Amino acid sequence: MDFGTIIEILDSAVRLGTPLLLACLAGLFSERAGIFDIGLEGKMLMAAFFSGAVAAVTGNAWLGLLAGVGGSMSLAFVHGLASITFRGNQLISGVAVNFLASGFTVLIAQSWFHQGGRTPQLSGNGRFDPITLPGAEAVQDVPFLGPIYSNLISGHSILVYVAFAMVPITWWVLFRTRFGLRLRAVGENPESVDTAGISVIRMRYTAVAITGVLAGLGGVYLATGLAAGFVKEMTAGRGYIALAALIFAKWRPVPALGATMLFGLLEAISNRYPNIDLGVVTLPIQFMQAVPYILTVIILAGFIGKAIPPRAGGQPYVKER
Amino acid sequence: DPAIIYDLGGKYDKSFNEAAFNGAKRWAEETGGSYKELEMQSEAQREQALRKLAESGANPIVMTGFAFGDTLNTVAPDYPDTKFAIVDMVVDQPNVESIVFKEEQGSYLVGMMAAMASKTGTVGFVGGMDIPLIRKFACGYVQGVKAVNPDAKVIQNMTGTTPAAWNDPVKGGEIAKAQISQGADVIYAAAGGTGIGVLQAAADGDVLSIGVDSNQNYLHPGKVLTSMLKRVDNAVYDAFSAGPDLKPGIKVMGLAQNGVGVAMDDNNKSLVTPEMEKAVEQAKADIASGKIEVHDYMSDDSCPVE
Amino acid sequence: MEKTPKWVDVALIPLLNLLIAFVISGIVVLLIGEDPIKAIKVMVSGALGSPYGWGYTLYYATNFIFTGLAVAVAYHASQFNIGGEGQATLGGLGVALVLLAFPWPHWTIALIAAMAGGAIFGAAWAAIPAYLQAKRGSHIVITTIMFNFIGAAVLNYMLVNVLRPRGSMDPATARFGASTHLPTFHDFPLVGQFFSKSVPANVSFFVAILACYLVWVLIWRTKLGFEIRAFGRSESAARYAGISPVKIVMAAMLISGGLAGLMAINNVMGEAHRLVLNSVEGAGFIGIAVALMGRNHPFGVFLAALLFGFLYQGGGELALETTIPRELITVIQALVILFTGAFDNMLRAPIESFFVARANARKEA
Amino acid sequence: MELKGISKAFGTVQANKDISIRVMPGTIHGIIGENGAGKSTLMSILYGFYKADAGEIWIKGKHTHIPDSQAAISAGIGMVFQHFKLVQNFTVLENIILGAEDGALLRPSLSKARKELKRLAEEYELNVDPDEKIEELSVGHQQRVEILKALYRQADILILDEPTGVLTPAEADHLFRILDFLRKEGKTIILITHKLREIMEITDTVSVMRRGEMTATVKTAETSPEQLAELMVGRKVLLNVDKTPAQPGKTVLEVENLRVKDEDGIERLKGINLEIRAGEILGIAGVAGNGQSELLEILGGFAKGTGHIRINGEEIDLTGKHSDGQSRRRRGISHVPEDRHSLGLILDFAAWENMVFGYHSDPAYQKNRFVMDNAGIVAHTAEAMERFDVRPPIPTLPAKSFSGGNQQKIVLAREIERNPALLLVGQPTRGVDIGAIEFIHKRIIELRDQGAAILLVSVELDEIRALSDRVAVMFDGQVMGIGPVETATQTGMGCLMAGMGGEDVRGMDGWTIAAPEESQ
Ligand SMILES: Nc1ncnc2c1ncn2[C@@H]1O[C@H](COP(=O)(O)OP(=O)(O)OP(=O)(O)O)[C@@H](O)[C@H]1O
Ligand SMILES: Nc1ncnc2c1ncn2[C@@H]1O[C@H](COP(=O)(O)OP(=O)(O)OP(=O)(O)O)[C@@H](O)[C@H]1O
Ligand SMILES: [Mg+2]
Ligand SMILES: [Mg+2]
Repeated sequence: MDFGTIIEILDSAVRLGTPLLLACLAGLFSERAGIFDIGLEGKMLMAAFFSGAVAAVTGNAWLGLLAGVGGSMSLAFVHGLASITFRGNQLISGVAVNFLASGFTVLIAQSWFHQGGRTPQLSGNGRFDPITLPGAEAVQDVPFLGPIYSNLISGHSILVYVAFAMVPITWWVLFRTRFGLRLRAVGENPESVDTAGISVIRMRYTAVAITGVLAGLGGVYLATGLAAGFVKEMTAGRGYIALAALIFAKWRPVPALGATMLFGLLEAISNRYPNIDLGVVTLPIQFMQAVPYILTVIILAGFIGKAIPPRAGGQPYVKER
Repeated sequence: DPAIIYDLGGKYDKSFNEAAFNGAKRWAEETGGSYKELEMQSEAQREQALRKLAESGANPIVMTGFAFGDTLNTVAPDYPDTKFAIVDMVVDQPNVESIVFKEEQGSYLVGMMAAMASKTGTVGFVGGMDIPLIRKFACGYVQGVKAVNPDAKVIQNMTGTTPAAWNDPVKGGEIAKAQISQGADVIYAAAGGTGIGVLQAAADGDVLSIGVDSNQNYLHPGKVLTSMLKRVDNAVYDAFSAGPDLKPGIKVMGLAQNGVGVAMDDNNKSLVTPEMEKAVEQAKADIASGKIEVHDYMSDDSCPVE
Repeated sequence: MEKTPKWVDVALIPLLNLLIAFVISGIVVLLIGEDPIKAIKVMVSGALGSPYGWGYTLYYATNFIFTGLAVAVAYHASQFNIGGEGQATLGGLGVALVLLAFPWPHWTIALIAAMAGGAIFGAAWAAIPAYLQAKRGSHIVITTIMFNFIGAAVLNYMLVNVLRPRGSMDPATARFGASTHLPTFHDFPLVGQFFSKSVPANVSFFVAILACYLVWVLIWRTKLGFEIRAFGRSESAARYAGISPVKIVMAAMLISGGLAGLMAINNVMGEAHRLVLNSVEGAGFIGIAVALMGRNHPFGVFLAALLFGFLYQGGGELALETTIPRELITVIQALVILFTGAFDNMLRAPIESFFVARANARKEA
Repeated sequence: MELKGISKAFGTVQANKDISIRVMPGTIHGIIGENGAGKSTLMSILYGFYKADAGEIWIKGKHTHIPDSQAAISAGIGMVFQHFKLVQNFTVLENIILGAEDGALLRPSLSKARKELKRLAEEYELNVDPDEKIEELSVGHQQRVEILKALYRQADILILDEPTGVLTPAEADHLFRILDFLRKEGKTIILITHKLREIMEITDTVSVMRRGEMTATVKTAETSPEQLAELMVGRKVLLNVDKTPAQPGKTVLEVENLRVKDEDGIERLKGINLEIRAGEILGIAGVAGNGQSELLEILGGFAKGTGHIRINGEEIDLTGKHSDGQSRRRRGISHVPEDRHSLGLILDFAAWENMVFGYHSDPAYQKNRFVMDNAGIVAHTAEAMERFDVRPPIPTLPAKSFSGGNQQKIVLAREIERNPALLLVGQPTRGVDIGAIEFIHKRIIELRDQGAAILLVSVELDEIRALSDRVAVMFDGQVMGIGPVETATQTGMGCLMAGMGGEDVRGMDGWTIAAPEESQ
């Protein structure tokens, strides 16, 4: 495997890992605030649809982005209503959100576009195209660092840079700001926040809204960055993988980057090497397709240890029984 | 009235269910007749749908997809006066017409074109899932490629093992990019909704792609080399036209019967060189005459080339 | 707080919630330009209006009972088993291998053997995540998600390369011998005449009901169930009482996986008579909704499974009979889950405070 | 500060009924009452945590509306809850500033708080390491953090809800010094406690609550513990335990060179040697966190370690397959754990389920090989609840619906009933009201008189003295000294608890004192 190949695989890993990263950070805000979210899949799907639809109609990816984030946030609001205001079961609500997105997207897509639950193909300004960072071409030929900069770092859609920027931003917000302190506190012990005179409900809704925005960006990237339009069920389980990555990362932003990029990398590797010939036997294609999941289990069992979720996670805040 | 049942992918799968739908629509438009249609929800509904239609008096009843074979085998004898037609599977019953396509022949042709269009000598294939039908496509394709350029390399990928494999354009695109970075400059996608991502990534990456089932050349004019046509629409149209007089037995839809083919239109005119056109015509004739025999994966569950 | 009458608690509120879900679904139907009244009629008559409809409704319900129970049992031990899909997939493999291995003389014997095969394979597929959770603390949610994907790959490989009859286009096993076919409702004495030949509901339904009963006994009547519940509520207290965490996590997850695997006697052995790709069709995930809505109680699971069976069959009829896209059913399911599950307190809180106020007023008087 | 006509109902439970109370500035006002009398509820209303159904709050002569804790804080009210409201994995500093940050960024708030904390620490002798995580602090220190939180917010009115329940006597004394100090500064303090001694010692006035109502408010100087107890419980209460001298029999428990390491590999028990004989109570005194919990855990079977434990001469498995709670119980060891909420009870379980918790494998509770005899257990529980005066005596009620004292009675009933050879008891009366304490103490003595060996761990020296026949003092995972209770002096025990030998100790007749150098 030469250097160029490694760069290409890493490049692919970045693309594949980005939607996971956005969804994972989305989940991080919600779960750090004590609201479990297995509805990331649905939020991404909803955002993918609305961004695809609006970008197709207007020809403007940015309007698509707004619509996508809006779609995702509306589901986030439903989840918030269920788990904060009505103190319902957060898992049930998450399951419902996934079902809702799965059915709703195709239903509206069909009724708007009559293309069997797809949106029209996007082209031109309807998509977030890769952007070339300054100097990328110039340094192309510099050994080692040149390809890294121009092939790996440059040449992604704006949303990739946003996603990567969100990692330090999330870290900073969480651990360096008043908002982050309160957010973490509300996920650990909402009573401490309440008795400190802060509204638990407002904190949690804010967190859930941020989740909506970030998961929305993940969906938008799928439909308008990586693909060129919406296809039914196009999230293909990425929301669940993002959830796995979140637990993997023990609800911390920098490890979340590592976990999601690891998933991206494993998938990129299995794409790149559909069969591996071991001389005696050729590993079947199904094995290579399962490799990312098998390795995840092995890494988890071997190195990660116990992940302790935020203490108040999953429980509605009830003062008076 | 005739009736059609689509497989689980649904009638707008941008693939062969959609082709079947187009055939039915064409029939209705041309004859002014009406037909019934059903979409599956689950495996258990196959029998339900078949019996429902049969009992409603529909005749003939066409179904798309090999997955109906088993059910049809048990249902058909109960309705001896109803004619059934099944696409992609042989069902040996006196009132069933089995329509099988020689996908390997069509794939062979697009394989030839791919090899001729390729400058790198490396071409790609993206299948939805590792199942016999897709292997059949792949095998024909590889044979076509090798017929033109025995040294050519064919990179083969499958998208997944869950139903999502057919609806994951993002993964399709990423696989296409991986193939491009390994030198592939023509990529053939037989992966349903996933294929849309493959075609897109190929267009973005400035390489050629090949569509499947219906004519997908229009998706990226000037970027899609051709599409391997599987004329399920014709099969459905024919069955509907035959009405209750549908002839039971096996109906092979190969090149000779115009059952498979390559799509040539304004969108890919600039891409298809006269030599390509000539070679394809020649191969068509040779296949029809039996001079070239394209190996069918299903005949022995194996492929002579890789 | 126990002042709300029981019937309000278990009947009135869920029904009102269901009503809201259906009203909103009706609005959705209206919005996409279809007739909601007709839609309801088709659904109800298609799923419940005839023995034929019931034959399908109960068939789907059977699947959901098994996967719902699987989720519920694990939940009592505070393990969130998202792996029902993979466990049921492997259960199908187990059932198929057992049925193909031997020319079974009679369905009763075949059923027992197939149950063993399905349960063992399902349990085996839960065993690794369970072991890793118990011994290494690897989060069960991640590992069971991963095992769903791995299970799909295993099945894909087995069907295409190992079990598929030579030359068959269909990635499926051969048909099981006729002697292994389970009697369907059509074959039953007395009532059989009402059910058409094609109804898939079969004796597995009664196995499922038995499973509900046995799970109830297990959870609320046995020592193991006591320990499972204790561990699920308080791990530290369970340790104080000498309950081994490893034992409980393993036991609960193996039972859970076994129940999910048992589903295969319905869809694989009872209906398809062979194993096809994706035979589970999402029933593992629906099991999560069923368990949560059924409050993890076997009787609740039974009712929720019936409701989902109804939605499935009614929705299927809707897709067959009208031009409404089949995805509407997914939306209706979502709304039902949302209102009867997550939004439960929306009505419950005001209704309960009404009854509390009444009780207080009485006390004053 | 004044409350007028406060009422509050939780569902059908009337927690507070038309309560009025007036507290003068610069005084300490005590509130006492049985478990569930509504003390915490009343204070939570004052702090804006709960909303009252009716009533008014007046602060400094002004009618003040307190809809939430923010309003309470602005009104100068600070509260230390019975169950601390701290974020376990935050540092002390982060907990202090939570909700009282200056500006959107943490850094300036943190450095300001650090300075302020230092000042407060000096001023009030409230030392805590600002960068320590809460979960690593002892409860005593956690409580200091809660007090600091209130002081940091410049509270003039400080409410403390059962602050001493979890403190050692030394810690409690320190706390009272601080409260005295605050009172002198003119702050108003409301102190909820079950301990009459504390009321008598420090308060200026005291109110008694009973079943949601305020039954009396009196000047402390004009009342007596006996009178308060009677006001509280509604009958005469025996404040001293009646106890006949022990008649020790044969040795039941022998512990030899017992060592336990915690998860981090730190040795928490460093070679314990003890024995207890039938019919005697050995009290283990010591500052919390010196290995008493670990001693109970390993004897109770849910910690692993090395050394020897023998019951009636038979060796007990310490590491293998049979080192769990159920095997211990089969060997006749019963265990009332220190923490009834997280160990002794499953709060969601019904009383009857808790009544057999840990003994659920006992053949007596099985109907046949497969199922448990639930009906039998319920009947048995109803009867046990009657005997142990658990109120209300409804076996199907979940444990969380019982008040603290009644929860403790359920645990005690379960463990005592079996006539164990050895009873392990940890903090049996923590957070429990006087009436219940009296009852629990009586039962423990009764069990002793029936010939059981009892190991009692308590941070309450009073309790140790009242119940024990012999006392062992633990410090840093070792037994510093062991001897008869009669000759134990307060100062001597204090020295041992601090890990010192010295003159004071030598005066204690019949005591075996560990060599001082071992204490390092
Ligand atoms: N959040 C709540 N929801 C419902 N009921 C409650 C709640 N908090 C307290 N109660 C009930 O209100 C009554 C008064 O409880 P409260 O905690 O005020 O008593 P307390 O005097 O502080 O008791 P303790 O001495 O045990 O602390 C009890 O019956 C209790 O069960
Ligand atoms: N709130 C309190 N209640 C009871 N005892 C206290 C309290 N605060 C301090 N003490 C006791 O007074 C002594 C000095 O306490 P201080 O916290 O100032 O010392 P330190 O060196 O910081 O030790 P530590 O951190 O262990 O308390 C300690 O032995 C401690 O046990
Ligand atoms: Mg209290
Ligand atoms: Mg200190």
